[in-house]
Amino acid sequence: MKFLLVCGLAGLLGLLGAGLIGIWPRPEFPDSDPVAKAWGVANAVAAVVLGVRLWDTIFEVLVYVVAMVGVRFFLLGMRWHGELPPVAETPLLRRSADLLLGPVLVFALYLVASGHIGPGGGFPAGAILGSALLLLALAKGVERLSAELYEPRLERLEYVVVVFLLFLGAVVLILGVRAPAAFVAANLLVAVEVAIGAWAVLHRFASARGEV
Amino acid sequence: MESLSGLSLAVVLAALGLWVMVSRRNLVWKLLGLGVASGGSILFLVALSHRPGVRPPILGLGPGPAADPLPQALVLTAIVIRFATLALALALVILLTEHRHTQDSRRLEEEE
Amino acid sequence: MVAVLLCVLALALAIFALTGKRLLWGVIGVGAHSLVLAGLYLVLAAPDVALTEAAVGFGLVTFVYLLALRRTGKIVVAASPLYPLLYPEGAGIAGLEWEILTRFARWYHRDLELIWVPRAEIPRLLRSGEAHLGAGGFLPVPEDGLAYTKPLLPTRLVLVRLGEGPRGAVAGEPTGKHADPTGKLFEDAAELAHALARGEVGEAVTDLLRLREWTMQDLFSEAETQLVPGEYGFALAVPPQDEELYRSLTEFLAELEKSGELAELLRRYLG
Amino acid sequence: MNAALAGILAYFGLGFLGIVFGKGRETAALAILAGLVSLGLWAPGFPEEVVGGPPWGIAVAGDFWALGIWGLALFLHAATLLHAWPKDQLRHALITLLVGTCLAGGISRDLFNLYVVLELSSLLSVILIAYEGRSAAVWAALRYLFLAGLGMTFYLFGLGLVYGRTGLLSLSALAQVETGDMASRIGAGFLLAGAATKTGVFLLGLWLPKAHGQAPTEVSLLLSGLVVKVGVVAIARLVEAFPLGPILLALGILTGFGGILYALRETDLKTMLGHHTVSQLGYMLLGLGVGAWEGTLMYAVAHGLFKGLLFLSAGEAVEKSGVRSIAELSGKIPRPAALGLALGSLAIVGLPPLAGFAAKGLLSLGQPLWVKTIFFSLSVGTAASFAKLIPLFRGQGTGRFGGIPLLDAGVLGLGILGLLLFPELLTLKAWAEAFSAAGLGVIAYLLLRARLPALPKLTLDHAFLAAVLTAVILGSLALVA
Repeated sequence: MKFLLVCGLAGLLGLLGAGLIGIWPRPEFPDSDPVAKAWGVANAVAAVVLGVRLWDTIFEVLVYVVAMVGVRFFLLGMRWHGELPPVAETPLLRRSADLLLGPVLVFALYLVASGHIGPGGGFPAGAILGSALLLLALAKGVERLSAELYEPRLERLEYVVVVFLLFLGAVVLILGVRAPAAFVAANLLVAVEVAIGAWAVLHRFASARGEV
Repeated sequence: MESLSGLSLAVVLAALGLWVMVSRRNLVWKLLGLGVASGGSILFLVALSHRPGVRPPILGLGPGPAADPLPQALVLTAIVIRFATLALALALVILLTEHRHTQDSRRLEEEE
Repeated sequence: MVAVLLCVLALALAIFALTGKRLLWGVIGVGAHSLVLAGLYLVLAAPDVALTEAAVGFGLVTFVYLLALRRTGKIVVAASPLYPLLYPEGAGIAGLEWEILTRFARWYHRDLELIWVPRAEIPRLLRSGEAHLGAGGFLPVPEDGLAYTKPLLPTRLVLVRLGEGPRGAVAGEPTGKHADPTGKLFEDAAELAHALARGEVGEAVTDLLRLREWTMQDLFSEAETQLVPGEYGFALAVPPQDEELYRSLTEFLAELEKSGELAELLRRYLG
Repeated sequence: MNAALAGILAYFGLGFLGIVFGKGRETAALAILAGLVSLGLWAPGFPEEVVGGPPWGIAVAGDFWALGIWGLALFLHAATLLHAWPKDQLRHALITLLVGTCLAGGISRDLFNLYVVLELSSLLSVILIAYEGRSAAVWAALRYLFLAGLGMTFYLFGLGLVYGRTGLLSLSALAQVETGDMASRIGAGFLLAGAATKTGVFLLGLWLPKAHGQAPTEVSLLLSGLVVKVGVVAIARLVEAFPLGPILLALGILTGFGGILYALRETDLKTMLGHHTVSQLGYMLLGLGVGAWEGTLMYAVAHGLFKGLLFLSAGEAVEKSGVRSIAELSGKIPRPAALGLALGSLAIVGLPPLAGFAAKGLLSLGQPLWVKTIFFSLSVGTAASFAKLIPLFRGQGTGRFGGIPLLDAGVLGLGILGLLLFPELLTLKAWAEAFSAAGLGVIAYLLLRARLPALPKLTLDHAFLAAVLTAVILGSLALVA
């Protein structure tokens, strides 16, 4: 078994290496600036992700949401039973989380708002926001925070956001609307979507254990 | 140079990840191996978008031609998909450990 | 140049993470590896990808792993009680082996669940996969096909003679071999003590710790005792198919012994 | 194009609205309606267009593959909805999303879009397979997820090689440029390996039998009937763009006979049907390998119908009686399910006038003798492995009909339609061949029953290893062929 595995991996390395040597000479890169200009944004990657290939991005968001639906569904009702290990509630941790939350929020909003002119966009913004929520949960205790952020309502909001995004996709792809406002809107929707999803999955994983 | 080293690292990472995926028996280790291997494929695409002397594909960010934005856009999608798959797989692993009390793939295979 | 350095660093981190033994270090190593990759993407003129990789590939992935690790399973220990190695105390459990097991579970990122079963049941539970560890004054029997750790505590077998009658022993333990063919086998030491007290058996084979327990409870104070030749030792039992658990356990015990913590525990529980 | 895109978006939107309002059933019915309207609007097909515009947009086309997938998807979704009507709402919503994904896969002609569609379909399938939470099903789903991850790594490397060399992602553009160099060939091999792993081709995707066998009834129907076909269409698109024909021929023979070998020994009814899906995949790959496009499409649609019927009936029988093994099931099957099993088995063996006969006839029409021989021996093997189901064809008592009659009608109707459209199938020779294959198969089963060799167990590690080795072999073959 080991021998076959070594053979297989050596073959893989050899084949991919041969392929690597074979990719030269490579074709010229098409000029990305006209495309970015045609969509009215400065960041060509954003123009591709949220404009030219929005069709792919819709599927990407669907993959994300569907995975989160699955995580929620499978971990539902799986609570930690038995003695909970005590969590040391240190004032330092709580204070620092409170202090950190503001700047993180501002940074995430900045990424959303500037995603079409610079690096950023909805996905990293949402992920950062979700992680920040978990940080807050670490400091406050998961159960307390999830009582404040009532989950079924959040979950429903997440799906409604997806429906909005699908609608936006129809407007951009079928009606052919090209405007920077569409990019900001898409980034915002994606960020909300990813943040809720990240918070939900982290929270599920955490409360399946009982306490972070 | 940068591009070539990235491409070769990507291939090596794929082999390393697959090695771990096949030879380790614990499911979480297998997931880690898969993560490294698919990270290799992502690095492969990013390295393809690079060429000596390019600038990031953002208007007004330095001189020279822009890097190829298409692979970068594809990779954004691939990264998110990788995370989604991982989260679902870990949820299933947790569910399975709850039922069967083991994460050893061979024992999961045996007890049926 | 920076790119080459980052590549080497990323490769080294990946190798470090994936060849280690502890899952926690693997997860942290892979996280660091993704962070280095994010730096590499920045060098490769892909700031968007770098940001996403750092936020999703490094941040969320590591978080999810760390949270899942705490939940990915528990070790089920099948044991029979023996003071002072492993015994119920109030609603909880205490003892030398319990200390070792809880430390091991923390080290191995698992929760611990203990089920009390008769001694003779333990090998079956281990083989069927219903339990992962056998403990509680477990004397190894090399022929039963389980894997054992190094003995935690050496002991000897003793023959306790109270009067006339057949010789009794515990089924599945090495003491069983010293019961003569007409002897009786019992499920665990408590039953054996009962039978001896009621006179169902005239003599019993047991080990020094159980004899001590009986003496402390003032049972059989008039009995004659006689050491049986041969060296024995209490150990932890692991099913033969679970190589990974066995490796981790022996490695953990070696660490415990090297740091002197094991000696400290032995002193605390056995004086 | 816009009608198709709107139809797909409506499918997804209705699926999520079903989750939000807890009315998955009703929105699924609406989605089928929307799909039908959309199909009616673009029905004869539309030429290739680029969503999002050049240079980097996503190519979609309403060709005959898309037409076949859409028709099959809507029909099977209707049957599923009918059958699973009393099941809970979230399941219906997830099934709606899965069908929507398959619709999108049907029209896609872009390498990366196919990747995303395949990922979405496998995530949804995983959730649906593990839906009931039995540990055997969860383990089957997890195996699928692992192997799908492996396959997608291959796919991305292949995509990188092809894109790095040519700078193209659109399959029809790739078909027009020269792809004979080393990087494109190896890349095409890895693309094929990735798609084949996802689809469940033998030795690459060994997850398939267990996953299809353990899934809930209506989910196995959709997985075997529809999701596998999307993989086949993806492979077909790859074959159109790259010179992969001979490789597919070899892969098809391996898959066809490998699936039959495992099916012969299998004792669990649903898992055996899963092995059979693998062997039927072999037919389709062979068809793609020899370039019989219409025959392959016909076979894909027909297989979707009769395998859907088989899984529905088998699932009904297993649910009703609570046992899974073929030997224990005899005499415990309600009449509608037994009739469905019988009809489906006769169709899969290829007896006229059912859908299987027309599809098999169309596949081997005008092919050289050696291809016909392979098809004939595959038919014999299929008959041999289905011979052990004969005791199950006698039903006991009444049971639920669910979606079974709809699929019964589909299998019969497509068969008759095929015979009417292709009168060349109405020859005595073709009919004699079909019956002799079935007869030979039953005889072979009776002779071989006692002396079947033991086969290696398909554990996860073996599956990984087999997938890596086969991918390397595929890559090398693509390089030298």
